[in-house]
Amino acid sequence: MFVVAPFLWALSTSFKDFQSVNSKVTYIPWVDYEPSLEGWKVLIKSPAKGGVDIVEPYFNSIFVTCTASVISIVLGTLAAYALSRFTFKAGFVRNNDITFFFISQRIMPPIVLSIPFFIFLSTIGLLDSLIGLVVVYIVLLMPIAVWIMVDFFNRVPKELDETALIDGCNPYQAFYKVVLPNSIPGLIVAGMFCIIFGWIDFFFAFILTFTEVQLLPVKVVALNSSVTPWWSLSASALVSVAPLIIVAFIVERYLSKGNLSGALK
Amino acid sequence: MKIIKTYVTVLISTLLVFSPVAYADKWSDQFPHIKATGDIPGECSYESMSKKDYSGKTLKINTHAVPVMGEPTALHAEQFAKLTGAKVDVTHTPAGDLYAKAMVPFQAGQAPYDIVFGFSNFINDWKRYLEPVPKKYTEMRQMKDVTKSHIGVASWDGVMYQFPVDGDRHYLKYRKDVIDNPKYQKKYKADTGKELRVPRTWKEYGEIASYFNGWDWDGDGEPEYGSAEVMKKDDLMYAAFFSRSVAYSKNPRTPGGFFFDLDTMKPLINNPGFVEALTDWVEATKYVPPGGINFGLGDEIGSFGGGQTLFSFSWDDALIAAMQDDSPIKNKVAAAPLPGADRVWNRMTNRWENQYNQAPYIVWGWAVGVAKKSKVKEMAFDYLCFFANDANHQADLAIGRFGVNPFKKSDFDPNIYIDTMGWDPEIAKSYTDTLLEMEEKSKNRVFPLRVPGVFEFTSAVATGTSKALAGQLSPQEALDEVAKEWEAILNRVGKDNVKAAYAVGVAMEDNKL
Amino acid sequence: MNLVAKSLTYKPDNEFHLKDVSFNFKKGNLYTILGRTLSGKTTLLKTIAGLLNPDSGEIKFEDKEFNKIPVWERNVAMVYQQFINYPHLTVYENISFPLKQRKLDKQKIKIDVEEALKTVGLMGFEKRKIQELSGGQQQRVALARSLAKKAKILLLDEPLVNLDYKLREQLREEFKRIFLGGFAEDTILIYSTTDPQEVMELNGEVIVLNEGKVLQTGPAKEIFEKPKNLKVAEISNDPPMNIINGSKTNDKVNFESINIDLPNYLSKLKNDNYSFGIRASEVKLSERGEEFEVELAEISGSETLLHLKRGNTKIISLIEEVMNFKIHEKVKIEFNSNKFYVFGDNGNLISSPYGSNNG
Amino acid sequence: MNFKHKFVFLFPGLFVLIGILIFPIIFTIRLSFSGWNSYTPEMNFIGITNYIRLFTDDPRFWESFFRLSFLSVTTVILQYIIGFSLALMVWRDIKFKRFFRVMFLIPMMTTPVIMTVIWRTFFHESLGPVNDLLGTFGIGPKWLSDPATAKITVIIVEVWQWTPFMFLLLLAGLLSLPKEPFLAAAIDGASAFRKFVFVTFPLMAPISIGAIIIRLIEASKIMDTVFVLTSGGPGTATETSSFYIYIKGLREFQMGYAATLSFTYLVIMIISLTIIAKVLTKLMIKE
Repeated sequence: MFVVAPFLWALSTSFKDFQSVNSKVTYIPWVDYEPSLEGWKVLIKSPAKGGVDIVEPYFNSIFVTCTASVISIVLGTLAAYALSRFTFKAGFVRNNDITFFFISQRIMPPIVLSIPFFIFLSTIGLLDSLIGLVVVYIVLLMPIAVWIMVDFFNRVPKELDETALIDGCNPYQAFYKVVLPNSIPGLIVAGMFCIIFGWIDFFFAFILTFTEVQLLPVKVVALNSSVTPWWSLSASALVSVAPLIIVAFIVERYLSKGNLSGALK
Repeated sequence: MKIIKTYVTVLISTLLVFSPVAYADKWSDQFPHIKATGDIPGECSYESMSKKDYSGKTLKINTHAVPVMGEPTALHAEQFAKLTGAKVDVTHTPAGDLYAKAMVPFQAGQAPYDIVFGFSNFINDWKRYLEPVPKKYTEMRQMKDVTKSHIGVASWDGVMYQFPVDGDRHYLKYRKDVIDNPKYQKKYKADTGKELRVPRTWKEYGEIASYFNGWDWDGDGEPEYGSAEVMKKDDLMYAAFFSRSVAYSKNPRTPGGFFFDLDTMKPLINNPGFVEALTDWVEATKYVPPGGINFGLGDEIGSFGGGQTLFSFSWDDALIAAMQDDSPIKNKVAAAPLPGADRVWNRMTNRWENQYNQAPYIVWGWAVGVAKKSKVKEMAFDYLCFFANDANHQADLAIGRFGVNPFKKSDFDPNIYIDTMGWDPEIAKSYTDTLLEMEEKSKNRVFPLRVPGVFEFTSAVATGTSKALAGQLSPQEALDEVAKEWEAILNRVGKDNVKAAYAVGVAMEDNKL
Repeated sequence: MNLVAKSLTYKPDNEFHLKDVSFNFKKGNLYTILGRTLSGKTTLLKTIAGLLNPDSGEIKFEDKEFNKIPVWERNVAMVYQQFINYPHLTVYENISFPLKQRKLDKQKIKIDVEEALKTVGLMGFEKRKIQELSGGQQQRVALARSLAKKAKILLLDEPLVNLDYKLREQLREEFKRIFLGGFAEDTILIYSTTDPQEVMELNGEVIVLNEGKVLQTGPAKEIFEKPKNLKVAEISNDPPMNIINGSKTNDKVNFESINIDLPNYLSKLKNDNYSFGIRASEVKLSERGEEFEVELAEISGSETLLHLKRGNTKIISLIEEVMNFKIHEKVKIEFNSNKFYVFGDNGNLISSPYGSNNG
Repeated sequence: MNFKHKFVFLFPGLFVLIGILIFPIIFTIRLSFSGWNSYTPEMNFIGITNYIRLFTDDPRFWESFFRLSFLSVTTVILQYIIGFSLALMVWRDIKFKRFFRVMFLIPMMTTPVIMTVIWRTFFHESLGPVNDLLGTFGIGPKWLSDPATAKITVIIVEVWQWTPFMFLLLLAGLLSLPKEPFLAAAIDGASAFRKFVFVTFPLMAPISIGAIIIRLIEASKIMDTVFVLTSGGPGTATETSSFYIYIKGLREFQMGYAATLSFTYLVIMIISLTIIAKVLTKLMIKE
């Protein structure tokens, strides 16, 4: 109940109007209040008619999230593989320190990175562009990918890669012919985390875009004006979570198969 | 000669607006938004704009979220694009982020937006990045109609940086069906020995609100409460506090500063006048709805507009919300000036003066400017001018959710609200009278603080008062802390910087500008 | 055509995993590496495979510097104690993987895979996924993969240790059949194990490894009959050889107030204190024997391992039937005095039932 | 294994990350020595003035830091406990297992800012359903307007939002556990409780530590929740470091000082997380 209660509330609210929200507490449409579709209609109307038009931002969000996730996963997986399998030494720096360096990128409060990122992106001319956001999101997402994949690779016996090497694969072949196919569950979990964290980011999307590119959360949050239209806000919250529920089902499928990380041994 | 001409045009246009016969012309056919009035001739009318050709050019605008300001911005952008061939991109941003959204690129030397919406108290921080409104616009007829207060709010030391498109002020809103109800008047008299009337002082406000707190006085089966106020610790909270403070601290006999003593730049925020106001406010936590101490502006509007409280005071929105067509309390609410006080602090003599005092707080509101680095300044100003042209403005006024409120002298005509919005004449008159009184007549006005580092000052106020409301500190302690923080900010920012800027505001308050 | 190592040393983090290991392996032979867990067996095999680079020393194969050739070009094969296969591939794909890697032609691959499958007895399992197989079958697949490859060096790292007893027996028989049946004329077969019995049965050249050092090399028989020192004696017997601290007096071996008649072959031994070694199987229950106290009795398969104690001396006796004992029960045992090994103070073998070490 | 190829694996990711971040980080450090603010937006050098201010004259930051520590540790512990219980629950074969698994994941997928707006209406003390329903029992907690309960509300929302993260990691961990120890325990006739304490929990320790650390990092950035629910109020009852930095940075535009705060915060966090990781490892892995 605790999990779904807010969603039910949001669903109910999305069919309300000003009076149904503000005069007293109401729950069930028709019984407690007259349902209105206004909240949902707003989502596809143009702003000039009082709508928010989330269609384009929706696709922008999908593009940015997926691109950044894919790049982060590719780079992060490679790095994680290296950190899991090989020994690095440079001065006092060891594998764990490098791993921590990756993860520590998430410690920095985003607020303060906003101005530097802004200047950085404007210098390279990527402000207010999808590519610019992808670049920034890579920083947000790669640490997650590295962290999950290091953990995952640590649980894949290294004898597996060794066998591949002995069987005549060079390290790259061993990686993509043997290690990768056996890491799909890990990749899926890492991918899901990347997608989620990319999808729900508000702050960077907010600071680094202007007119050309708008992402979904920014667009939805922009609904939260002084007179908040709770109904459309609720509707958009529901709409924005929808694609991720599909992701959740994919992940669950892999979980159910039970081969998430126990693929080996 | 010019004045007469202006007057005549205003008169004619006013007549045209309110003539019962719907005025149809080619523009209102094309743009149903203005079907009530049709195009009204002027410098930036539909007709004039249609003669401009901005095709191939792009105008980028950052505005507030839909619908408040955001929707009219987008609507007029669409119209403007149609008329001039320009491409107009509009971005919507929540109120709390408007400042940062423009300020980050400004400080990085960029101007991603040609037009930025914000609040009038951003002016000091923004003005160096904004293009002053060219003479051509400041001297046009449309501008002459703007009230003195709003010209003042949009300008800095006589130079206009923000194009007036909206008017804002704090005033009192009350439930007319209760205050004017003879049954309640009798009951109140019997219970308290006092008259039930529109409160003239904050003490009276508190007494009445407490009396009507926590029981069902409108018969809807739900309890109602005394007052809805912005008490949530965010950027708007301090404005509510200042609205409550002006009565005790803005003494017309002590010119030279309300927030600071302009001569010494000593913060006045912890003088007995402010402390008295904060004491009242802490008392107010007892007659707000449950959770009222965490109400933001949206909650306040929802609460009063939804019929949950007897009183409210802040911007127009709550009243407009209550007067919407689908509102059950339409025509049951009315407006009045902010309450005053029976005594006022004199900071020169360090004494209370036992004399009735009332002061309007011309609180900041929506403001909009054109970026200095914009490459399409002329188009930008034309757009703003078009936004606020008579036809658009009057149509906008009638749509509550737009959040466009009166700021032109011609707006203070009760008939606008009676005819186009179906208000009860008495209520419409209370509304326009209240506004007119504040905007044009009062000589004891307080203007928002507009000095460098204004957000640090107001944020300190919010933090301090919020601690008092939460009971963490006593009002005196809280304000002493704020005063101390203000001193620290003054030192960081530089007393002289602040003083120079504050002098501009003080000059307006002292009716010198 | 030899695999020659000189002074291989591997010491990550300054901890010796291999210390000064040298050998000379000839093709067509079977070498077993005997050592306890963590004695460096796996490290040695991985060094040969090229998975580890020795810190010093060199290793040559067919007169080529093996050190400089990366793993994937060395043409070795390895079977791990864990059943390492490619879980995402079928049995057939697994076995053909190294062959495809070598870009052999399809027909040839098919023949080789089938041959290997036949050798390990997994015909008909081609399409199965690895997870669907039992542990023993998985290890057969791994073995088949190494065989099919026809590598010049085949490394088997305790291939049977993770199987249960019965399967181990069964697979060991098959190994013997495969390896000793003239399979590998061109191959150097290196087999590591902790199990002395396996060493015996495979009957190859043995290298006894302890803490990264080679203790003894030689044919299996020699290791058992003449263990160079106490450590080898311990490692090369399961259960480990009983070591008794005692003394030799004129015609007796004395310990714990027990006196046993001196066997003939020890007659030349000086009177002194020695460590006497005797295999658990040479300690028998006997009414005529000496009294010991039972500390623990383990039943393993059809045998009983009896842990006994008398004074400071602990003895393990291997009884070839299942018997029940109570703890602290007194039993009588007899030592087969003709099977005493004698070790000196320094732990080196002085005399064995199969002839003395120095003569 | 050690090949020169290892760099080919590591470097693309490492260099991309460093490449993107090097400028912002250096810029931030430099900024922390400047007086960049709304009226002097320039990179002047004012030495360690900002640091002096932080360490001698800013109790609010330190208060917010301790408040943050309290909030993040509490929420993470709760998330861990709840996440673990839920994971255990759907680890076994129960009805609608798959449905529950997906459902428990959903909260994480909502944008915190948006969801918190909805939570705010949810906890609205006169117009929200919570107090309306609780009202039937005659209670009406001051969810957002009392310093103590406001903290609880923030914790509730944070727990709701992020427990799925723990849940997923722990469930994935559980599903990958080897079966043998459980069989052994079953043969020994261990009770469910003993099985958990002596088998499940120790096996899950490494993944638990990872999950807790990463959640602590994320929880420390707790901001949207506070921002929307209470704006740090009532008073400063729910003001956390990152929200305070946000106020100083993007509200008051004291960018120089905000950079000082962030940099200090970063250093403190790195040190304390390292210590926490060490302590947790000691506590949970006894080998």
